[in-house]
Amino acid sequence: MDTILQVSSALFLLIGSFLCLSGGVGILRFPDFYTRMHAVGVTETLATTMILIGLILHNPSFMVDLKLLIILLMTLFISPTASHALANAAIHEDMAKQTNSKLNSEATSSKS
Amino acid sequence: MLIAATLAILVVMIMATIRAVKGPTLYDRVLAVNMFGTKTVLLISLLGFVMGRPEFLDIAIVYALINFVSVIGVLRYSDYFTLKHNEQQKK
Amino acid sequence: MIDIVLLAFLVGVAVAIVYMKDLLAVVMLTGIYSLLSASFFVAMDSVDVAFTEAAVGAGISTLLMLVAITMTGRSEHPERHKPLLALAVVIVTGSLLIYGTLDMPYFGSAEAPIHQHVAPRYINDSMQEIGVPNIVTSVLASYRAFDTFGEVVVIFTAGIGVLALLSVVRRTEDSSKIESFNTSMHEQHLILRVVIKMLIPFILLFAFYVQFHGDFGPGGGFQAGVIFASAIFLYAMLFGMNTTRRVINQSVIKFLAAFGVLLYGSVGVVSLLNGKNFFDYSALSSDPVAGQHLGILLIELGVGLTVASVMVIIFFNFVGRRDISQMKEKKDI
Amino acid sequence: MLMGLYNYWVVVVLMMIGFYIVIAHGNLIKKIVGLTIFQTSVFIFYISMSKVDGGTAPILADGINQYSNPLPHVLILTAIVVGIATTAVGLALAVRIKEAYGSIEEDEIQKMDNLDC
Repeated sequence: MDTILQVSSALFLLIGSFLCLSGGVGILRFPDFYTRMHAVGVTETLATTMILIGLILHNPSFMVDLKLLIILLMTLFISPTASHALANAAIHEDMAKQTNSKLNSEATSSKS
Repeated sequence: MLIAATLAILVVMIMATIRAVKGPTLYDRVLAVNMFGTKTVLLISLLGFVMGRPEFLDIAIVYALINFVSVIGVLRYSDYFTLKHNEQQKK
Repeated sequence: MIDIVLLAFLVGVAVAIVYMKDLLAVVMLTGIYSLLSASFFVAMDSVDVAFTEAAVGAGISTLLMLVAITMTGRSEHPERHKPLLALAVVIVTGSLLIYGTLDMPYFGSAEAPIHQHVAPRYINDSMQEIGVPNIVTSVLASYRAFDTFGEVVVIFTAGIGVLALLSVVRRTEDSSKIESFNTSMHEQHLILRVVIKMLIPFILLFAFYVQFHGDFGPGGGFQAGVIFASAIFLYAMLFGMNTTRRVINQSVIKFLAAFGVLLYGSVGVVSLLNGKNFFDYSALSSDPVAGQHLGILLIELGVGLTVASVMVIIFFNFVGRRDISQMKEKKDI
Repeated sequence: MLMGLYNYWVVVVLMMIGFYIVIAHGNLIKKIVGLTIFQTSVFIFYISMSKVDGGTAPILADGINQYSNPLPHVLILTAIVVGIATTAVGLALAVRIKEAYGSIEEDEIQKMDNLDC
């Protein structure tokens, strides 16, 4: 039983680390903001969940497991909300820019 | 395995910092800082296990909460810049 | 091992801060810097310090700097003169300091003078004398209570300073305009509203947990006050200042800031009147250890009240100032 | 053993970076950021001194007999909160200077002062 727990914990940690690293490569290499946001989304929910589950399986004490569960719950609430707010703000700014450039080009074309 | 995961998270933190330094837009930076914050939560939980006293996970909970506060704050108060910027462009 | 990597990382971030011209990016990097230093504190076993840095550095200092930047302008002017003289001064001072470190005891050695004098007494005797497992709390609130009293007074004074510098006389027509501006800006964030409404009670509850669990784990009045204040900030950011002013009465907050300091000081005076030394809590009860417990509880409560209300005062004044200047600018345009 | 002093050297380097920002940059907000870096380097110095090899966090528990030194932790814990309060006063001053002079660049402020004389 103990060895099964240890092995599964190690497995979860491994998957989590791999996902983390892939997200890290994503945030560096992807070309624009929205694709980068996608990469970060993967690390923030799935990788965090995997690593925290790995830690929960690793530890026998009840209090520690409870706190880890709270952290897991908080992250699952918070990081999608933060990503949503961020994407919302970015899209608003992009749209404002686009309308502005349209207005500008119309203004210049009417002048000419 | 714990140490390997810690190292992986450190590497990801370095990557996020590079993105925060490079930018180019404000939102890229906020994204990088947000990612850095979640990775810090994981790093602190892992460090507790590596050092053998995992009772101190309260710090990680605080991080998860405070990180959210700062992201919302950046978005709330940077609205000002975008507003001003647009108005200047309209002029 | 991890601390070596973290320290090198810190230096890298600090160098990047020197070269950044965009102040908003500088603030973001300062946030990263403080997250990193908090991880370093965890690696150095100082969980209480990491807790404080987590609550203060990542949240409140970033927010305050952001609000300040929105009022003072975003970009830094390029330096016009060559900073060679500054560089020379810095290098000379730095090499002298490094020369000074050569005499220091090595990192982590148990024979260093710092571990020889009072520290063994705190570690060995605090359980019998104070009866609190967290040595940091017992040193903070009992052995060195006078010192902490000074720090709380400094925080209170800083709150008064910000109040004197930034407080504005508000007119009702102004505030109703700001109100309409704020609500129009944030009506669309439905998801944020729902999630934050769910989170705020949890944050407040967690602040109370930190306040009263400080005897057994990392935590205490300083950290709890800051966490409590950040819940209020979150509310203020989402629902606008006017709604928040209606929820949280300004004069009550000012009263609480003073009351916390007063509570702290009066515990010392009571022990003085009972014939013991200033802040010797064994005078508070017939059983010395029970007296210590009562004293620490009261003092942490005073600290928490003062810190939370001073942080709220600081934040409200900054944001209130910003809203007014923003309104003026809109009028000009 | 060279690595024994590594922490202190990093502290000195960080301190000097903060110092450099304070004396070489003209922008007041940047100066405050420099002061924050300087301050954090002092925190790191104290916390590095408190560490004992093989010790753990100074919260008493059964079966542990080596703790790190709690005294520097207490000093720094309060210093962090005091630090943010004083930083807030500094930022408030910067905001007032901006309102009075229209700029927070040191040389521009000095120019305006000279014009007044």
